[in-house]
Amino acid sequence: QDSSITIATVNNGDMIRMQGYTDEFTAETGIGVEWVTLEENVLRQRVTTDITTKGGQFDIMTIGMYETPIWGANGWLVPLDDLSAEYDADDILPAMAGGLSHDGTLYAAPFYGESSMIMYRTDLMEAAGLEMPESPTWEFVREAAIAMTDKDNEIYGVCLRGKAGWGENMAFLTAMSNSFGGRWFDEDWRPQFDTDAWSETLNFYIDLMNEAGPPGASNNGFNENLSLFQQGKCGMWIDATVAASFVTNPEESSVADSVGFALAPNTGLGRNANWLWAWALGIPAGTDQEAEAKQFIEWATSKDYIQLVAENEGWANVPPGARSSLYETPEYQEVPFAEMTLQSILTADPLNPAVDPVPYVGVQFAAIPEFAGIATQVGQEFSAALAGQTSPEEALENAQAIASEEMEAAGY
Amino acid sequence: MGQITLEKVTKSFGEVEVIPPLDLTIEDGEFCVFVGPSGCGKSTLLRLIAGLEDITSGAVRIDGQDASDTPPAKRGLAMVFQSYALYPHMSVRKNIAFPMRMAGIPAEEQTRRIDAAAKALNLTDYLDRRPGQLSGGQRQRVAIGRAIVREPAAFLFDEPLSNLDAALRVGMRLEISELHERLKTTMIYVTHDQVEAMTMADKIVVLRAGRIEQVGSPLELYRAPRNLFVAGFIGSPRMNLIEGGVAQQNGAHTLGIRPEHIDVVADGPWQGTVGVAEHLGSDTFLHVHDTGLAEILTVRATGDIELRHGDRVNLAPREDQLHRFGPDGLRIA
Amino acid sequence: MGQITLEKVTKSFGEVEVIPPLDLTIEDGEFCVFVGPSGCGKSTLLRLIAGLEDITSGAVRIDGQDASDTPPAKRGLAMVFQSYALYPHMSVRKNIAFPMRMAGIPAEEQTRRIDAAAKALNLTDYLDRRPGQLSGGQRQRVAIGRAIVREPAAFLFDEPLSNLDAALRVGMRLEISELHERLKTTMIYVTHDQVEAMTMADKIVVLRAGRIEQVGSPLELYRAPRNLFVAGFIGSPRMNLIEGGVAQQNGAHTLGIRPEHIDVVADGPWQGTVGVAEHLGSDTFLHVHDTGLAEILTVRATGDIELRHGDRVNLAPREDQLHRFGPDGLRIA
Amino acid sequence: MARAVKSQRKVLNTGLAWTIGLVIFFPILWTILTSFKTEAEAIASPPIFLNFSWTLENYAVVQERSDYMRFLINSVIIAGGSTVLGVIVAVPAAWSMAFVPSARTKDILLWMLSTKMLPAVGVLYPIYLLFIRLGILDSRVGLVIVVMLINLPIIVWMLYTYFREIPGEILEAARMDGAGLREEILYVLTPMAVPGIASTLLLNFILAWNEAFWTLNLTAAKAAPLTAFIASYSSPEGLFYAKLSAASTMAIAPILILGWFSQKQLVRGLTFGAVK
Amino acid sequence: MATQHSRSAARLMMTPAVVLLLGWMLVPLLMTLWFSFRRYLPLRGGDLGWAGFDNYVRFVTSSAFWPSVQTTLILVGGVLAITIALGVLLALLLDQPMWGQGVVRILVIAPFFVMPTVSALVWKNMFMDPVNGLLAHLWRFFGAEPVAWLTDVPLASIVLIVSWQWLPFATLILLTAVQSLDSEQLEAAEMDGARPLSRFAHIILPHLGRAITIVVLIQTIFLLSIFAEIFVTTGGAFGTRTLTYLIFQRVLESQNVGLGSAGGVYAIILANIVAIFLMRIVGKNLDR
Ligand SMILES: Nc1ncnc2c1ncn2[C@@H]1O[C@H](COP(=O)(O)OP(=O)(O)OP(=O)(O)O)[C@@H](O)[C@H]1O
Ligand SMILES: Nc1ncnc2c1ncn2[C@@H]1O[C@H](COP(=O)(O)OP(=O)(O)OP(=O)(O)O)[C@@H](O)[C@H]1O
Ligand SMILES: [Mg+2]
Ligand SMILES: [Mg+2]
Repeated sequence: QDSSITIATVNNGDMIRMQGYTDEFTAETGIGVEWVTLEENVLRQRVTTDITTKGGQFDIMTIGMYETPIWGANGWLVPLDDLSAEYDADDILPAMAGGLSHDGTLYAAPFYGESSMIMYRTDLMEAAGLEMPESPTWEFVREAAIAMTDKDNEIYGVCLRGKAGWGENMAFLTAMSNSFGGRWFDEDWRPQFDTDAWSETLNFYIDLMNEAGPPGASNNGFNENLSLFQQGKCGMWIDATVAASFVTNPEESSVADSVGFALAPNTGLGRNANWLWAWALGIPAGTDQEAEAKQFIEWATSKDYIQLVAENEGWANVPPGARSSLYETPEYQEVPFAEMTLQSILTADPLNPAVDPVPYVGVQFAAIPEFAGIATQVGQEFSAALAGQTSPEEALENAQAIASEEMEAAGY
Repeated sequence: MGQITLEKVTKSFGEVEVIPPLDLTIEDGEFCVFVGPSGCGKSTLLRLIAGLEDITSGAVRIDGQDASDTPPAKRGLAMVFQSYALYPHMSVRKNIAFPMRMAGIPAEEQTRRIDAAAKALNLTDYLDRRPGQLSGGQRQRVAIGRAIVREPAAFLFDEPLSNLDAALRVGMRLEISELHERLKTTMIYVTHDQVEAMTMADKIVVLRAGRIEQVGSPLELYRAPRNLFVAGFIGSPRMNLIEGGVAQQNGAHTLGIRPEHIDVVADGPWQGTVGVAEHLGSDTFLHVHDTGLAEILTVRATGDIELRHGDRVNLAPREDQLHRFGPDGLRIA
Repeated sequence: MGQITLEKVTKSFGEVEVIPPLDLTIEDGEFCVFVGPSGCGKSTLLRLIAGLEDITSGAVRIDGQDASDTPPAKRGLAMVFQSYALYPHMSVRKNIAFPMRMAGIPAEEQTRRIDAAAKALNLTDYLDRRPGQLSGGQRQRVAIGRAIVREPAAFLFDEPLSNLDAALRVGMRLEISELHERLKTTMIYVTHDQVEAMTMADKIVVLRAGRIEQVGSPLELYRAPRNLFVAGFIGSPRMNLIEGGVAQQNGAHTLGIRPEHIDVVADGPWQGTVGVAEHLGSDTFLHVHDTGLAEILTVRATGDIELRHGDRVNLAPREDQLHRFGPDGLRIA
Repeated sequence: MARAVKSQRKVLNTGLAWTIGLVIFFPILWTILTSFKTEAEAIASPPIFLNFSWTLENYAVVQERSDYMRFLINSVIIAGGSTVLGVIVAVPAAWSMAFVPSARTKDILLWMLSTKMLPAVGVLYPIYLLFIRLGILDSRVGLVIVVMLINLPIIVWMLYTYFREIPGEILEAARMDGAGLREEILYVLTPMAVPGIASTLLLNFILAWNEAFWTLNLTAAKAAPLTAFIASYSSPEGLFYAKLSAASTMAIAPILILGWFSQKQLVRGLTFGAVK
Repeated sequence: MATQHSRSAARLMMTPAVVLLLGWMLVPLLMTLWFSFRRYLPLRGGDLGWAGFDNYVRFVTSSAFWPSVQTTLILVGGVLAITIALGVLLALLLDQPMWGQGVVRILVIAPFFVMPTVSALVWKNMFMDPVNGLLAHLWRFFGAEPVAWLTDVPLASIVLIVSWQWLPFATLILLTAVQSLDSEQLEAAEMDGARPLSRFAHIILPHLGRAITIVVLIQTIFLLSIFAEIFVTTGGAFGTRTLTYLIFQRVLESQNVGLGSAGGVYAIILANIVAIFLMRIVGKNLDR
């Protein structure tokens, strides 16, 4: 092989799967690939350190919707505006392309995209004598959750994220507050945790979890909830659409054949509590392997790659949420969660996430450099409130203080 | 009170019998010294008496009471260890107070006894020092002080002077002897030092491989060693042992004569060449070769004798000081 | 060749002057012993000669050459340490070979010298053992062997026997004396043991607080100590020192008489009560109280004398053995 | 030389010690056991101890996902290299402190130790920038140096306490025997300190092996050791206990085995002069 | 021992170690000091100019600062207390005659070899998980409500995990110290009438003083920089944010290097306060 590129990537299932197909890429192009696989948070720190210091460790970085616009604006990423015709960049779902662009230029190609939705146990729902509407309200969710809960048998009506982190509980809570009419900042960048909308959001969330959530929920993130749901311990779970393929996989899930899907809940204000996220591949500016890196990105996010995975592992396992054409593929339409995934993605709008106007881009985050730091600390406050260590009011007060302090320091 | 009796005491470590059945009585107030070559069981015997080791069979009696199963603390004995075993983190005062503290003796009484002991042992100025800041002799005294305040029935000493230098040893030896004079408490004292044994003991017990070879006063042992082992062991420099013709003429298998009982004379029965002559001023030790009696004959001459390496000498043994031993090594009476 | 001269040598550790200016010559082939109380600077002096410490001022000459700045390895001296300082990870053979290896002596020559030394020191059977597997005396010999093979200009010994037990010490003392007889190499020997000093030395240097109190042959020191310090230091048991009336009658401020020069007689000029009587068999040491002369008068009687604690004795000093000292502590000739 | 212990006492001791030992060891044992289970068995309720179908599949999966050998080799090189280099630098320093002590020796020793108190995260950016400048990011050389520097104070201290137990007379004897400084250290000091040096090597090998901050942050693909390997398992999608266990077992097995085989030396070295 | 020659040789031979460590200390320290006075925000393009003491003021006035100092001290103190208390007991136990002493020692020593990340992962997922964790199973087996360890008692849980890792170290050092106790001293105490508890309090514990100091010193150095255990388990939530972790959040999560550097300087100051305090004791104990 003539050359070799180094790719930093996150350790989730689709990415790991892609590593398995690297040999095909190498065989095709003669370009070797070195993988650096890291857990999401570690990955984010590693690549951020590297890109800000121009360390040049990686030729491709796996980044998300949060980083891409910021980095793109700083000129740290190679613009992906010259991708080949057969790659068909226009096929990328507009919501995804929008979130991964700055000033209309695409800076990272989505490998897969996700929104969030309700996954629920049809059998439990039936037993409770309820029927899940296509687009339920939070009130319904609460009612159903309480009805399904059977703590003696370790069945909890609803599993929600509680673990602190801007990509963990704050992703969920921000999306939820959107549906309650809340937002992170008003047009003057003033934090909004002192508003009624946030107060309602947090109180509703905590009450719901106390009544119908699993124990220790404040430490549950995506993984913990996934495994609870797979073990049949959750009635409903509102989380990333990618989870659908895991909970419906009979090899991993004990409830694979009784899972239903619905849009994330709302309060009738016109916004659903769903987010929008993509894991995308970007090229740091200054790499001396730019051409090779582009080649890889075109391969990994192409229609052909989807085809390749579909052939080998079945349609349910292809990376979802990135391309419109996937949802037009008849075979894929057979997949039970395909339709609901697409709908969820389509209802999220990064530019107008909340009921009221906002000065930032992003559904469950605000694409500004300070956000991750603030949101993680706020997330810790909310997580503590969920654990019962502080009251929701205190938590909101602290959150407001933290956010104001940081925003002021950052010069907004 | 402090009469200690061992009755058919044995001790085995696993398979190895270190002490074969052994009987011994130490009278109240006696100063009894255990001597013997290294590994003969001196320390073991002492520790059996102290209760620091369990006896395998037999009985240890203290003042007639069977103490075989009494724990060490209850036997009313005090021990002074070879390493002194002072508590390094406590001041001298605390060290001495420790046994009384453990016994719950009231504070004033403690102070009284400590002061008395310190005075007796010349330690008054050092009461607030740590053992690490004391010289060897002073540490020794602290260890004794710690033993005294308990007013024990008997003192057990395990080679207490062997860590001291020669000069200090002489001083401490006298101090312990005087202590015994004063307290009249039973003392059992382990040493491998000739001079200590001879000068301090009322009674010496010579041990070999756990067996008692001879028990007696120092002079009994010096004058009439029961066998060759004791003969060789007691007295310094060692007794000269002569085999062969001369011995037979004297009706013995082995003939013993101490260096101090051979005189350098103008004309004597034995002749030889001086090897090394050690002039101490007060005495002269001659190592005489080529006597035809033994490889080297050691002779002690009082005062300073002008003899050098290579000189020929005539020697005369004092006939009344000859020791005769049979082929079995036992003294011929 | 090995004449060693110290010229106005001083040594200070920081502020403390341990050796004030000191002059001393040790002749080639001489056996010179340094004695003195602990901390008087014996070891320091030896280490200055060895080059293990820098002298503060003055000069060390070896065979007339100024060696003050020569590193220890280059001075051509060999040292035997108190702890022997054998290399524990090397066999006896390697230990002995080490200095030759450092000097780059060819292998056959090394072997030859090792074998010779081993033979001389009775070590042939132990050449392949490690020091840890040897007894104290054997280790001592290895240390000497290591020193011999270098064929040094002089040997330096720092209390080489103090770690051995009494019996072994006597043997090793003889061996070192014989070695000196044989090699005729200069030897400087530090000890605090009376007997070693007296028996081994050609010349004794008595030190006190870094100063030389007297230099002379053992018997010179024994017979005519220059001052009270030397008088008290040389001889064992110590010389009795008497002040007051009796001393004045003899024309002295202090009168000295050695224990072995006082006789127990039926009727003598001095009387006293026996305190402790130490019966060694060969000798008896009497510690006599209440003589009105000194607190305790020590008396050595040859042989065994039947005297006990509390007995009254009459004593007679040998008039020709009295030592007279003036008020400044110096001997009155 | 205590009295013969009553065997009843010994039984009690044995029982107690084994119980405690097993409790302490249990998390590791459980991890190893879990690594041979299927995912379903791993989270079975109630938990299964031994009667499960032993499988090596998790190891296969982990190996397929990440090339274990590459990480292992990097770990060995970084831990080994930094330790050996550290000892080479530390021996002369420890010699000086132990045998030519000055008034400041203890201060220097404690100062060295205090350099370990610098919070690593606080200096990540400076060091990262420095590494970029020097071009040693993601290189074994760079990591060997950093890890060596991190452990150097500990190495110096350990060697120092070891050397202090060696009587100075022996080195003086060597000097009298004509050895120069080099020979003194090479032929006398070092061989005598072999047990000490061995345990120093061991302890620092372990510390270096487990060093997770710099080895993770200064490497990418080429020099990444096992700490980076395990970082990719901390939270995959779904809780794959069995695979996590397999990866954990693979990460700790080499050092665990090394540690067990050499625990005697290690224990001797772990005193830091605590025993005088 | 010391001649002029050997003293200069000593100085020379100290040099590499001292220079290396000095460099390792000074270069990052100076850079950190420099950054701490700058508005250094990597995501906003890097160094944005002089900040004066802003970063310092902001770091201490932030509501997270004092709690994090407190958490740090509790964590370090808690782990020290547990490892030393249990370490002493375990050392005494292991010193007793028993069957299979070697194997028990191996079992006890094992956690020391486990990487912090691995041990945190294992504890978190396989033991402390309130649903699938083994401890939850155990609690349920005894009919108790499982504890959500990392939520309900987060700091204690982390102390437990870290103590588990460091107990072997403390035990081993203390064990060698116990073994070095002169048995004659214990026998003397026995003759003096001291019962086992008194012997422990008056003889053994004082003898262990030096070893305990060294355990405290070395462990403190490592404990002050505990990171992986927190990162993996709680991510700093629920009051488990130590000073180190707070700095980590400032530098890597908020990407504010200036602020983080100021925090680093504070951490160095704190570490040095602890160190001076420790070294006072250690220095005294080392001289003994
Ligand atoms: N705890 C033990 N286990 C096994 N053997 C022992 C034990 N203690 C002593 N021995 C053995 O018992 C014998 C007597 O030992 P002891 O210590 O009593 O001798 P000793 O006369 O005091 O010697 P030394 O003069 O060297 O002190 C020796 O052979 C020794 O090896
Ligand atoms: N390195 C040193 N630093 C400071 N003082 C020292 C040093 N070495 C020795 N001394 C001091 O120098 C004096 C002489 O010591 P030296 O060791 O020469 O005595 P010594 O006559 O050999 O004593 P001993 O018979 O106890 O061996 C002592 O007071 C000692 O404390
Ligand atoms: Mg003994
Ligand atoms: Mg000396």
